[in-house]
Amino acid sequence: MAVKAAGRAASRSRTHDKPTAKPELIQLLTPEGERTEHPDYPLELTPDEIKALYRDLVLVRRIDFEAIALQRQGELGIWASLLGQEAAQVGSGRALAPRDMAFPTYREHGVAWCRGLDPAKLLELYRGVSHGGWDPKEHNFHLYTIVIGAQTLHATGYAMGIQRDGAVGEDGEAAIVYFGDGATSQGDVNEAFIWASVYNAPVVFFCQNNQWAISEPLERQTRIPLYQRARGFGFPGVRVDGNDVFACLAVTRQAMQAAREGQGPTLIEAFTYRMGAHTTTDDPTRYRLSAELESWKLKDPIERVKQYLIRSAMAQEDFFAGIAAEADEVGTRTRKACLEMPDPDPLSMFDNIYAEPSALLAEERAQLDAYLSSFASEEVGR
Amino acid sequence: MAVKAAGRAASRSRTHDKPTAKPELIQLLTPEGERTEHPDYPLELTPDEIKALYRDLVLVRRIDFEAIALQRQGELGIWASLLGQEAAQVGSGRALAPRDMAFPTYREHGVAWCRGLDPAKLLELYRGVSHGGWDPKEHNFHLYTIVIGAQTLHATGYAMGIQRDGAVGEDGEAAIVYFGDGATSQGDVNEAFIWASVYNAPVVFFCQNNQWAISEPLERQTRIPLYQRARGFGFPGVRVDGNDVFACLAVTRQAMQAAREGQGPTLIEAFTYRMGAHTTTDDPTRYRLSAELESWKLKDPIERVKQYLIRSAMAQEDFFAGIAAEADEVGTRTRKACLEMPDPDPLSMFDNIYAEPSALLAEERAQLDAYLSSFASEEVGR
Amino acid sequence: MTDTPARLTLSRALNEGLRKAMENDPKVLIMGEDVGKLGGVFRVSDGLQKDFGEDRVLDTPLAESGIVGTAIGLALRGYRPVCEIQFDGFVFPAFDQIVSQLAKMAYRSAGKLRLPVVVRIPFGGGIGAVEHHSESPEALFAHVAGLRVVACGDPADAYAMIQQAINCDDPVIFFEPKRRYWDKTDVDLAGGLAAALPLDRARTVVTGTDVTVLCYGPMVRTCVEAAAAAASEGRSIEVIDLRSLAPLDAETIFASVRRTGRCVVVHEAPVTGGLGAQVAARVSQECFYYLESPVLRVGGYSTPYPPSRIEDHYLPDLDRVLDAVDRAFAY
Amino acid sequence: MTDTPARLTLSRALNEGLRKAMENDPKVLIMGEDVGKLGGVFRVSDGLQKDFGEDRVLDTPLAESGIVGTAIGLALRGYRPVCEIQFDGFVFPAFDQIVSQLAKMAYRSAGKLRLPVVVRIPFGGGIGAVEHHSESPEALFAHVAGLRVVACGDPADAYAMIQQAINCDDPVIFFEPKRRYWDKTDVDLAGGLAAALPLDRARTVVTGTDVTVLCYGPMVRTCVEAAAAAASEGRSIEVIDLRSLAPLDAETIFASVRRTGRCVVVHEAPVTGGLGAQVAARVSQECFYYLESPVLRVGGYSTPYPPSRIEDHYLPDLDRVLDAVDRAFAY
Ligand SMILES: Cc1ncc(C[n+]2csc(CCOP(=O)(O)OP(=O)(O)O)c2C)c(N)n1
Ligand SMILES: Cc1ncc(C[n+]2csc(CCOP(=O)(O)OP(=O)(O)O)c2C)c(N)n1
Ligand SMILES: [Mg+2]
Ligand SMILES: [Mg+2]
Repeated sequence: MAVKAAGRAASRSRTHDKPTAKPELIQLLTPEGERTEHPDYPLELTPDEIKALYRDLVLVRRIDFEAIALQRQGELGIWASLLGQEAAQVGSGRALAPRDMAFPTYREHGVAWCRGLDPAKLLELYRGVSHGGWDPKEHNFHLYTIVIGAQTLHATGYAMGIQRDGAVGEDGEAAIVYFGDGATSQGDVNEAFIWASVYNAPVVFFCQNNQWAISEPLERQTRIPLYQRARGFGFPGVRVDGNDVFACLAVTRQAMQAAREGQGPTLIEAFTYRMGAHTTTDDPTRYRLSAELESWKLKDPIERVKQYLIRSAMAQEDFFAGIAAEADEVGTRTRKACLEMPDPDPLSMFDNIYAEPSALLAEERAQLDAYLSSFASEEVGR
Repeated sequence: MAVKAAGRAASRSRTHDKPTAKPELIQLLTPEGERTEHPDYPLELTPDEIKALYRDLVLVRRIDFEAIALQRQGELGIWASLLGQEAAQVGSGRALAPRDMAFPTYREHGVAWCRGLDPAKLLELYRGVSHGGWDPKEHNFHLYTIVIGAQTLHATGYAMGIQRDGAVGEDGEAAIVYFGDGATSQGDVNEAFIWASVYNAPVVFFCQNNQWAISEPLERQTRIPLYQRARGFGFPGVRVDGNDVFACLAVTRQAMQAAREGQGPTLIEAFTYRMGAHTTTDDPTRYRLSAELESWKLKDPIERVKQYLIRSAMAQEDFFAGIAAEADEVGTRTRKACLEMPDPDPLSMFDNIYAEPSALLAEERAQLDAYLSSFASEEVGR
Repeated sequence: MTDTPARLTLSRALNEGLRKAMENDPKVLIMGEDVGKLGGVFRVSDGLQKDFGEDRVLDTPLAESGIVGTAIGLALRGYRPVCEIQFDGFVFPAFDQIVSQLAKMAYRSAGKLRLPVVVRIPFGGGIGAVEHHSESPEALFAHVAGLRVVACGDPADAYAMIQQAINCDDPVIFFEPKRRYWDKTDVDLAGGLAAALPLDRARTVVTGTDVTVLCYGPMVRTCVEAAAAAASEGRSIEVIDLRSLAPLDAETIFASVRRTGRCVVVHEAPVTGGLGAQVAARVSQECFYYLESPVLRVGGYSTPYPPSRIEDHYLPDLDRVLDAVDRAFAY
Repeated sequence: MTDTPARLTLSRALNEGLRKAMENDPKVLIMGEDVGKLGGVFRVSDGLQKDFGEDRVLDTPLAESGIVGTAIGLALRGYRPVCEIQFDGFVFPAFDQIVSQLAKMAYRSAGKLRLPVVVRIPFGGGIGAVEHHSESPEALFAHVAGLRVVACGDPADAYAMIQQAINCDDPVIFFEPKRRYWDKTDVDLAGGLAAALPLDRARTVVTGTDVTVLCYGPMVRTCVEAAAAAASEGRSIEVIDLRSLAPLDAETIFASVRRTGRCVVVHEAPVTGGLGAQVAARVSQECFYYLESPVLRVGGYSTPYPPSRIEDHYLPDLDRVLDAVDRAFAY
């Protein structure tokens, strides 16, 4: 029984590109700050709109910078920096309509900013005074999700709710969910792809491929470019320059509109880089070379916008100085808010677990209360 | 900020074929019994080899038939029939080398037969006298796995073991794992695709798409043909006529050889049909039309081989009569073995949970022992 | 659709309860594997897709984490999903979504979010099934703060409890005694929920004076029969159906044990680390001065669920309950 | 590679134990997220990939079910994988593979298959972490037949126990007290395992006469300190490190309680449905006539793990242990 595997071997080697290869990387603004066009992604922005984007980028980096400092000074337990991912987050965040719903991981500080969340709110979780800190309904920005990938199913279910509410159409609603390159390996994320495609749910999967999952490079999660994962589930996948705020805006906007109009899900891979440590407790020197970091510095998401504004004479020094000053203000305000955050009342530990009161929790609460006051009285006693 | 979603909408609609569409369905023997050729899958079989395949097909159907009867008569608690999937199982099963390892679901009776397992062994689980019943190492046929999809990770891990044993190469080893169309929605199965592709593990994913997951049609699991799922993970996927034993043999053989030689995983979608109920407790009339069943009857996996044998004058009546007689023997033997199966000793409940003895289990075992004998003595007492 | 049969099976009672809930609130959805045309493998959702449509009764892809995870998302959008897990042994792929998301979202959001999701799980053995179809994992959920865990024991309770669970703003893990699906009792389909016992209260199903037997789900009938048998021997057993496994109705439990002075806890799940451990630990502490004998636990052995041909020796039955009662009196 | 430091941190002791096991048996593998170059977020596998190569120390894709599921497959092929779950709260995606596959394979195969897989889980709170990084899920595993569940309390035990767990032919869920990773004790790297206490035995760390305090993992140090404080007040506490949570070393536990007549169980996990429930239920039954007060349980409250700024009020500390001891004497 003879078998010829040769031809097969050939076809096999054809089956995939390297995950770090850059096919069809959609870009509208080069690292050097030159505006380019893409036939599928026309984008017209007024100077004010571009300046507004620049402002967003600078401010969220400044907030992130402040948070890192606060952690170093012991005011935060930990912080997950978005350094390097500002364009991906601001570009996608500004593509959302107020009625759309966003589901973040723990790193979407830039998206939070675009949704109008007070930066101080983000610090609560990292300071350890709350597990969430904001009302998701207020800004249609869900709570940070720490368990990798879990939120992709929540977003998909939410999108199925949009369908059931009949809110799909010309001015319909859509959900967007953020996750990382590492998250694409979780069963939940792939199940979300299945649900979203089978129900054609209005959800956009926004994957920030920052090349690393803590210490693991992209190759540990996939052997082909991540945006191609969508092919296996029958919906469009696209790779965008994640350090290009224009491209991220245009691509996300189109995917969101398609979702709102009932064309179903899209996977967007924002090709970017985690410029900092995974979190403030991580030490990247153990696993990656500074050369890589240097090469990405040349692709900085903010610098290219600044160059574009200057070249096109849309902005002068005073503008940049103004933004820098505002950034400092925001940083100071955020710091102040952080330092003023009171620790929670220990007894609040028992609140909000159930909608209806629980006898057991009331009993335990009373126990802790009595226990705490016993010390108080001791103090008094002395 | 204008957006043009039109062009996108177009590209979007191009993104997928219907899951039931039959693109690239590899076939080497038509339902009418005509031999066809496929450039990528040359297959030369001697008359004896073809007769042997026919014998396998008839015998496994007969064993399945007997098991259904045994269940009806209360000798088995339940049975999962392979009716209609004989070619997929015999074709793939005969493509395996003794050194390869197979990981089945609960329906792979035909594969079990090809691996040399005594059919009676399969009944133990369904009769409720054991959870497994055979030694997986004896025939390199793992135990049936009932939790949907779980075994795909086991097979992938096993294949990673093959790599670590240096057993990849010209005469290397590979693993094959069976699962259904419904299983493709489980996170575990997709994680197995990720592990297998990232480590380029020697494992073949053999999906029997029998069109149904109990009462759910394929459309509830995917909107594109299942074999295309592999694209999203960067390894080859192929759809084969699951009712064509020649094609299943050729395609599986090639995928296994590719895996053994270090070319990594392949997803095979065997396009077939579950002719019977999901299990003996299921009532398909509640959810599917008999018309569908009738149309598939015309594609019967056994009849086409018979026609081919007759046309090509490779076999005459006496041969078919002989096989039929042998089938009855096997059926009778299997029934006999089933009826003779003793119930397990109640105390065996405590065996084989841990490699080392456990004081707690010894205590509980003694309790049950004493409890049971207390009745015995009562009996005596009377 | 309201021909009101006097006697209903537990399966049908749940079906009627679901129907009522769906009629009362358009936000109520049913989702799971084979819950549509098939009506679920136990027919609990029989006919509901036909009457309420595919948008409200969803045959989902085959993945439990996906079912619960998307149900959470639907709840965040204002829906009240009722998820069916086909068999007890298949809830584990959804364990992460249940434990880390469903149970914790209200707390995480400091009460700004509520997830009124019900996860229905047919549980327990005694039906001659293959592996993974006879598990009793309730203790695993009762240990997780943020979840309500309940088990119904008869059709009348099932009809009211499933509606109460759906109306509850907290996530509820709803256990259904598989082998009792075809048991029948009278169910008052007309009467509303106002009269029904609250979801978090235990029910004394047999009043007695000598010993308190605590049970739930499939064991309720077993214990009631044991009480009848004991009565004929002049021993008075009080049988309490816990119904709510988390939180426990401590008040009802303690009051009974303080009266009887003896306590036996019965469930199918392995005694080791089972719900009975929590009940016994609390009763032993809270009723210390009243107990004339230690709290005894009757349940499955510390083994995986055995092959069905010997499951009758694994499962607590009338005799083993009475045996435990006898031992309680031997102290 | 054998400069033998007299004093090692618990993290380093585990690292040395893993190294020894890998040197002794080429079939031993380490797999998990960031276990390679990074050496794990707690550095437990520091340097092992460098010395044993990527084939034996695998940085896996980011999915816990995949990690345990493929470990099972590797074990079926004859390997002895040690899986690292990065944090306690992230073991749940792997729960199905652990409960329905890892725990049941030996039983399913009637002993023809054994899965010598170790699942390492850093557990517990007290490190000021965010949600899901301070969980104590041990009771969920102790309820599952087929698993061995152990917790190490100090470096010396950690060094021996991790090797014993790897040598054990049964699956072992190995809990490591996160906040004690940097505690140091002397560890005898030269001495083999022959002298070591068996994996399934408890250890009496402080002998006493008045009350038995049972604990494990991070609470061992807390209870030892409590015993010292109590001693200064003339109260003699016996502290037992359970070490093996399933199976329990009943013999050692009962012997102590029968001597002291009082028992307190301490763990970080919520008291409701926690391991203490199982311990208390058994002790209450087996030591009924010896107990002068009910078995008291000290542990987390029946809430999700709170924000870290108030975790000190949630976690049992020296005072709460002593408070419980006082209550035990108040009966
Ligand atoms: C289920 C689960 N497993 C492990 C972790 C620990 N963990 C936190 S972040 C992280 C890496 C995530 O990488 P990626 O998805 O690429 O997101 P990034 O941090 O790079 O933005 C891991 C393993 C977790 N939070 N959840
Ligand atoms: C995790 C899990 N969920 C649910 C089930 C119940 N169940 C048994 S078979 C089945 C359908 C499987 O369909 P498919 O994968 O197509 O295989 P087939 O039975 O058609 O061969 C379901 C839902 C299960 N066994 N495991
Ligand atoms: Mg990343
Ligand atoms: Mg199928």
